Amino acid sequence: MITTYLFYLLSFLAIMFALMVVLSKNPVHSVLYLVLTFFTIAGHYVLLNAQFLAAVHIIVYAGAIMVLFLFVIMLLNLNKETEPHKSIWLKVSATIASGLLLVVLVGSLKGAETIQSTNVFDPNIGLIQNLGKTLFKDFLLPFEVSSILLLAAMVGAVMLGKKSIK
Amino acid sequence: MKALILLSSLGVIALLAEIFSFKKLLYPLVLLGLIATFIVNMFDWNATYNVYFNMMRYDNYAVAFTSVILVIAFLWFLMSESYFQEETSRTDHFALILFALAGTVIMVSYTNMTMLFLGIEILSIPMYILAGSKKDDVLSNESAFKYLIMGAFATGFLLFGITLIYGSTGSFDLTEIKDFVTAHQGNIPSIFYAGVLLMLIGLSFKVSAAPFHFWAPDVYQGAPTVITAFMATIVKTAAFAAFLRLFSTCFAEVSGAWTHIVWVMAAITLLIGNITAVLQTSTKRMLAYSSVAHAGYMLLALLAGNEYSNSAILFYAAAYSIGSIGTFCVLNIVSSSKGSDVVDSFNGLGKSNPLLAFVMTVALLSLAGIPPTAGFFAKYYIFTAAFQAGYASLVLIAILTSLIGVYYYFRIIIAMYFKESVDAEITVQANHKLLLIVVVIAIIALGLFPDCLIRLL
Amino acid sequence: MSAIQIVPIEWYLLLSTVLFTIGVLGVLFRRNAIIIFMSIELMLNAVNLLLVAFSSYLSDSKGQVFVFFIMAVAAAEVAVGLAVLMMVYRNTKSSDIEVMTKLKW
Amino acid sequence: MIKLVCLIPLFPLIGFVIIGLFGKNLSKGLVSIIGCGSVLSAFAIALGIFLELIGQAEKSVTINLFSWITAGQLSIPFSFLIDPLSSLFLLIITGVGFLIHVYSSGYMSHDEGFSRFFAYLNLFIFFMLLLVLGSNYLIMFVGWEGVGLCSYLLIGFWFKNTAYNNAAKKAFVMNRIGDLGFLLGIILIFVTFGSITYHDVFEQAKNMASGNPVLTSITLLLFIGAMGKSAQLPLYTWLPDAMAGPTPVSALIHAATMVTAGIYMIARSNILYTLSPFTMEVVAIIGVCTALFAATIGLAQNDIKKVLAYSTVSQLGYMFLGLGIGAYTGAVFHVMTHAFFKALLFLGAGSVIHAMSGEQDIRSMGGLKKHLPITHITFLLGTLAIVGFPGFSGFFSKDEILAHAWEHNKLLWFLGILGAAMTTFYMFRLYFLTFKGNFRGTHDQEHHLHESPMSMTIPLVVLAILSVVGGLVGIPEVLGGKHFLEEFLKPVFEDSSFRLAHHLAPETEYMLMAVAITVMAVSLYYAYTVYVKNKTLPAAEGEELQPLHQLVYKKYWVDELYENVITKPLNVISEGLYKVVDNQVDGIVNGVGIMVKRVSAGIRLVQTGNIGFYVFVMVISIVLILFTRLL
Amino acid sequence: MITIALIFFPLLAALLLLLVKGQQVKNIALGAAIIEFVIAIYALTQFQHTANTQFEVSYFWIYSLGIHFHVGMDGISLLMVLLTTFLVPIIILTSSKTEYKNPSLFYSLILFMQMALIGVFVSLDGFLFYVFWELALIPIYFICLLWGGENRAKITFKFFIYTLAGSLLMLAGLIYLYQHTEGRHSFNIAALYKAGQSLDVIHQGYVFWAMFMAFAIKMPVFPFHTWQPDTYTTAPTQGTMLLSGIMLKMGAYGVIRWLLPVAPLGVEHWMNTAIILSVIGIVYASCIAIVQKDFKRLIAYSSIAHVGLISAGILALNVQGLQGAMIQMVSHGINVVGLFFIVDIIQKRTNTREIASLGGIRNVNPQFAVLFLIVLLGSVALPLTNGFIGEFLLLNGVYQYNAWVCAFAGLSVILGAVYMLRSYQSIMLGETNIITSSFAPLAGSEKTVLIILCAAIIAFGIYPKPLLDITEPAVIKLVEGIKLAIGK
Repeated sequence: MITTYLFYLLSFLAIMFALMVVLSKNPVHSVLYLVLTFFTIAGHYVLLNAQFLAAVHIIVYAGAIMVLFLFVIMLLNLNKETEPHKSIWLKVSATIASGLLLVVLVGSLKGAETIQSTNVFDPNIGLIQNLGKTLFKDFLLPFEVSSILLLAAMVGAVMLGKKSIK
Repeated sequence: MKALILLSSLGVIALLAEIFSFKKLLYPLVLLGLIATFIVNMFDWNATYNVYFNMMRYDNYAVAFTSVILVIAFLWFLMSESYFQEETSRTDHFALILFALAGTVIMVSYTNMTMLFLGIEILSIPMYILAGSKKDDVLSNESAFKYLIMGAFATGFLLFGITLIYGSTGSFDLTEIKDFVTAHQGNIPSIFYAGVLLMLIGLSFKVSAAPFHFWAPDVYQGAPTVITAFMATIVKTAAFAAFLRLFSTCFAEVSGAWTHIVWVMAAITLLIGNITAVLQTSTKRMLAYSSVAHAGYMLLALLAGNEYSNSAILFYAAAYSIGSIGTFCVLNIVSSSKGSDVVDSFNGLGKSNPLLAFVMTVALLSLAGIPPTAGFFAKYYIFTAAFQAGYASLVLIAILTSLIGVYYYFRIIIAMYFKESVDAEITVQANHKLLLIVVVIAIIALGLFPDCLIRLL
Repeated sequence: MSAIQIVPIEWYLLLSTVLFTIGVLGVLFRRNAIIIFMSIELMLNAVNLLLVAFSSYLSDSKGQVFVFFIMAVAAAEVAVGLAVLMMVYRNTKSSDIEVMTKLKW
Repeated sequence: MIKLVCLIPLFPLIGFVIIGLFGKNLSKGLVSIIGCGSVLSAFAIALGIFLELIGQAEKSVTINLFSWITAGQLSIPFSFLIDPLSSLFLLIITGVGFLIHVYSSGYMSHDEGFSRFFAYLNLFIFFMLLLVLGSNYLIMFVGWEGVGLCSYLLIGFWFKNTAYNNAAKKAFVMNRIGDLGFLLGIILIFVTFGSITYHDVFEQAKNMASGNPVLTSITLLLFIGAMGKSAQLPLYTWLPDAMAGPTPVSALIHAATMVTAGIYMIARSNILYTLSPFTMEVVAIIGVCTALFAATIGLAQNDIKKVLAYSTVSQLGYMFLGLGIGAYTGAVFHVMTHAFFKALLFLGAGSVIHAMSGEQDIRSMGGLKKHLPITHITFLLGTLAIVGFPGFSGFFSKDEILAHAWEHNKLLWFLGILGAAMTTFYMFRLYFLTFKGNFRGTHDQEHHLHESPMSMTIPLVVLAILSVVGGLVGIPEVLGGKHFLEEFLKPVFEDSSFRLAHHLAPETEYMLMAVAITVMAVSLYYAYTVYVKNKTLPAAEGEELQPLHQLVYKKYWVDELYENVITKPLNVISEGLYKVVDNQVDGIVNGVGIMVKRVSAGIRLVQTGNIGFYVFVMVISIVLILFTRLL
Repeated sequence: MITIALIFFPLLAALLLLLVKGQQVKNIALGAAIIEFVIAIYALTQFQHTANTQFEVSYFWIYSLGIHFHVGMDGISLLMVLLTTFLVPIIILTSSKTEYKNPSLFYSLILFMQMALIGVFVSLDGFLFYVFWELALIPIYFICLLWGGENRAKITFKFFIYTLAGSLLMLAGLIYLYQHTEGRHSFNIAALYKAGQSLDVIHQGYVFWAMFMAFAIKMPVFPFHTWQPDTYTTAPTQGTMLLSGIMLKMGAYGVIRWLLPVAPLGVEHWMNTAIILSVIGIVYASCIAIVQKDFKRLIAYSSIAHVGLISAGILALNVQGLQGAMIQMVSHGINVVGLFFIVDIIQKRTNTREIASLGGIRNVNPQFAVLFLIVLLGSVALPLTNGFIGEFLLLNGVYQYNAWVCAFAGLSVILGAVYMLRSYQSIMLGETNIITSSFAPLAGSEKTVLIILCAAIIAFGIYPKPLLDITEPAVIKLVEGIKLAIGK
């Protein structure tokens, strides 16, 4: 029972914060709202027995990525005043567009109940042990490959970041 | 697999070169590495095997596409030596390109959504960076930026699609998904279809099919010419290989859900790509639009979904890429010597440098699809495939639009041979000469003996 | 005791769809590149959430593993993205996407 | 002898080739020897063949040279046909042709184009012989167009003069109009009979019902050809203009031979015509109309050659009248006599012009009789012959035609007589004004007057004799003669003749002759009173004429009519097609290109460069794509 | 084997020519062309006068698509090959007095073109045919673009696009047929015939139009002719000769070989439209020719008129018409080359093609006048010239289709005389003027060319049988085949 209410609460908060991310005038606020959104999502993870993932989520997103964002915003010294805004018409049309998107997505997603899970429910799949097994057995290759990805990203970020000598 | 390992280690070596300072050797080293990779890759021919729990399958499809990509990459390196001269970050450039190549290898051989996703990203992220590698050039920045934002945005949809498919089938593995589809014919959950469509959207962004092509012209124009060439040839080839691999294997049986959409997309792509290219003044941008158009032709093969499709895409990609490499090489030489890439900068090239003009002509004829060039047979083959599958009307559109294509390609030819210009000779380096001659020979040879390529698949 | 046993999967679908759409809205709505990035992150997280939901609904850990990769990619993209953004800012002194319209037609 | 027939056209051809290639280097004497010699030798052979033909029973011999055109069942041999008709024409052509060659060697002696002239003449003879010798319609057509070419070349002989060139062009084009009809006729013949060889065609035609529409259309088409070539209404206007050529040409081509090709053709295909009465009527009516029409014009002309030209047209009209009423022999007979006296008249005129150093207007002549005695005598004889003075050749031939006309239709006969009266008038008008009275030309012209050289007078004499005695070959039975010509030509016309038998009571014939003679005498006397007694002169240029006279003098403004009804509109239409239609058609083509550019100019604006917009469009299209799932 | 030689010898020569520099180029090119002609003559001597395809060679080319390198010659092909090989040396010879910049390229393009043309005429595989068909377009395009007159870029490009559009339609048609070949798909001509004839009227109609458009544009038939006058006018003389003398025949040949047997029902169903168009074209073009001021342009239009008659004769579907078309293609090739050469001669000496501004040339150069006259007579189809044979047979053929159409078409006989004589008169006759008074005599090579052409004109006019015999069996077989397919 509790979980249901928690679900509703978290969902509500998640949507609220997410909207605030989009709507708040001040970039810094947006970042903070995004962090909050992530926390709510982490909460969902916990509800779904994905505790490890929740932890990682907090660490990676709230811990690393968001800090990075915040850092950049500070660096560029963005704030309410410098924040550019679209004309009202564009905003309206944007809202309508995404509204339509929502409608069609929801419309085309109905009927998920037809999915039948084959294997019996196992509460432990979210545990680090299972994940580890899957990750380092079935998904070893992606795991390795993603190292290339990160390496590339790192090299690239550095390359772009450093001032070019003239 | 071997190719993947070799390429990524080559990338790492490139990075080490910075530390152990054998930068000078790097360029030849990479060329040799590519050749080695090519040879090694050839050992996998007909030796179909799966790696790491069906993450990738090295079937002939993978090998063929890998080889094509490697060849093009080799040519590309020949063309863009100067790009790697810049002191500060040449090794980074090498590394990024090589990683990107590794990504393409994954994209042509994946059998798991995870690999597809990673492959796309491994290919894209270096591209985002390289597009902006002219750091002080605002246009270069802009192109990188546009590419990045829109790429990430599209990735979102791709992932959403993957998720939905996972949700409905409980697997990321193509074969399992395929089995699921065959098993549940009739009562496939609707979210599966939604997933298919979302993946379609994500991938058609990558292959720059209208209406998800908007990034292409801007990015192509802004990026350094060599990178544009890379995107236009290798990236496109890989993207199409991935696209086809996915849709011809596990989504073939639900083709009812997506063919009509691809039909429309192909038509729009053909029309927009070709028509918009007509009035472009910047050659680079014109070629960008033309590459959009070519995506349209390849979509035809994808749509056909018959025994021709694989070889059609393979051949078309090869023909188109070789042609583009030639074109971009000449464009690069000309624009760097004239300091502008507008069509008029080709004026009088026929006199001032017959070789360049000749190669350009052949390459353009190939892109325009005039016999006996490779481009002609590629188009012809695609048309046959589509016709076979009963898309006659689409073929008709394709034919008419290719006529428009002729129009804008010939603007350059006319400029080269008809218009007069006063400026002096253009000198061409040896490796460029080599490249150009190879390109011409390849175009003609493929045009005259296409069988050698299409019989692979 | 997992929420998935009580809460039907549709709700999760709906929730993540809404979040995803909000992300899209953000991309459409704002001009500040950074906010746009964040909106994209939001989209990715919506996907993550859905993945996790599915994975525990199907009692299959692959879904959660996939989330790792998404995170990795997201991190990489953000890193690169912000680097690009810095570079752009260096040249244009702005993070407004509408100043970047030199390439057109 | 008959075996040698292919030599007949060969000689002139050789002559043409030699003169044409080396004429520049040869002396005039040699040229004229080759020119005349080739024709003479042709004449010799023709004569031989003629006599042989009279001798032998086999009246029609075909000589095959080689197979010319073959396509499917169509196979056209290049072969010659010798029969009375062709051999007769051979004689006329080579004979008269030879005389005119001789004449020309004198007449043209001062012209720098001497050798060219002879080359053309020989070429003409060649084609003319081909025309009559051919054993099928296509060979005839070859000669037909060939002579057309030669007449083109010879009319425009003095090619520096634009008026002459125009006349030449006019002649060629008008002939072409006829030729098209002829060609279509030939094709129709092939389509109908599966062959175009005379023999096969006639054999099959014999067994066809009279008035068969196919035959009618064939004959009509052929007749169109004849109209063009033989200058019948409405295609006659080229002939008077053709007088632009040197006088011998007018004599040979535009009087004696070429213009009679039409008659030859119809006589040749007589059986076809006999079987299509309708066409016969048409031919007869056209013929008589032409005869009258041309005669009226002739009444008022002042150019000596023009008068003769119109008289030629009207005489040709008589011949067609003859054909139209089935008097094939008569027509051919008249062709022959006409060849003699008309050639004579033209050559005489030529001699006059020669003497008058180029002057052709009879108003500035007169009293030439004492200066040019031979010319005068011969010309007089010619005139008598043409007006049908009893005993002269013209009398018999014309009489025969008129007799048939009477039998066929009284009106036709009356019109014929009327024409004859006019002929008499204008011919004597011409004669009186030229030779009688006293000289009206300038002084130095008078000083320069002289009789022509032997080379010119001898042909005159010969022709004069012929035109006097030429009629003797066809004296009708009623005058106690036996119609040699009819006998001779019987085999050619027998299939027709039993269909239109010709029986006229002797007394009617006498009556007709009497009428003809009286009419002739009356109008002769009238002409005499007008031009000799009262010494009236034709009005000078620009002088006011009474309307009728003016109408005739201006040749009924037919040329102007054609100019305004055909030539100008054609040019206007063509101009329109070129300037308007062609541009429109091209405009459509270019329009496509322009349209593409327009569209391109529009579409490229969609690429605004604004990420926001791009993403927006992408989202919208995603919405649309997903929407298809909801359908 | 000999067919292979015919195709690849010019290519070889063309490539070699690219290496040569300087004065020798012309002579080498000429030599090569003459050798080619000799080969063709040799082929003629080896040729048996039957309907069979001879000198046949067939290799797999693109195995996986059933495309063969399949070439061979029956009478029809052989005649076209003879025409090509006869004209090309002459065309090269005509240029001997003209100095083109970069001659080696110029002549190698001509020879390259010859290769493509011969390929078109001998190929017995649909795909191969198409490839050669397009291949022929490239050299001529560059010849016109590089050495053409004013405003060439626009005009030649229009020509290129226009003809390409047609060809692409043909390609669609070919693919369509290919899809209907039974068993393992193949482009073999026999298979395509079979496939085409298996279709019903409607679909054969589609095929007909897809193919006919290509040929109609190439010939060109009204109203697809608008590229032609400009292109002919602006192209360099040799280019114009190639276009009008040979390339135009590709269209007619295409109709005979690739249209009639492929879609007999379609042809029968649409022949009225097509023939009417052709015939309209005849009169239309003739009328326009009358009012032309530029002599070259006038000839261009006259060429449209002639080709209109040819296509009408072909579509009339009877032996006479087809034979006429064959012979007329040869004669037209000879005559039109002669005429364009005459234009060239005049233009070189007077720097104008304006009919009105010329005149009296005959006074200065009678020899030229005579030769000109003969060529002219050939083109107005005077008997005993080659033009007449063709025109007679063609009219004959059209007449069997419909008398009135034939009569209408026959107007060209009159109009032709009108415009030709008109221009001859005002160019050659009359008094000389400043431009023409110093009209230089003919050079040796010019004389040679004109004399050869005139000889041909008269020879074939007097004795066309050899030519007719070459094609007759094949034509008869073709016609019977079609009649059979139509079911008459």
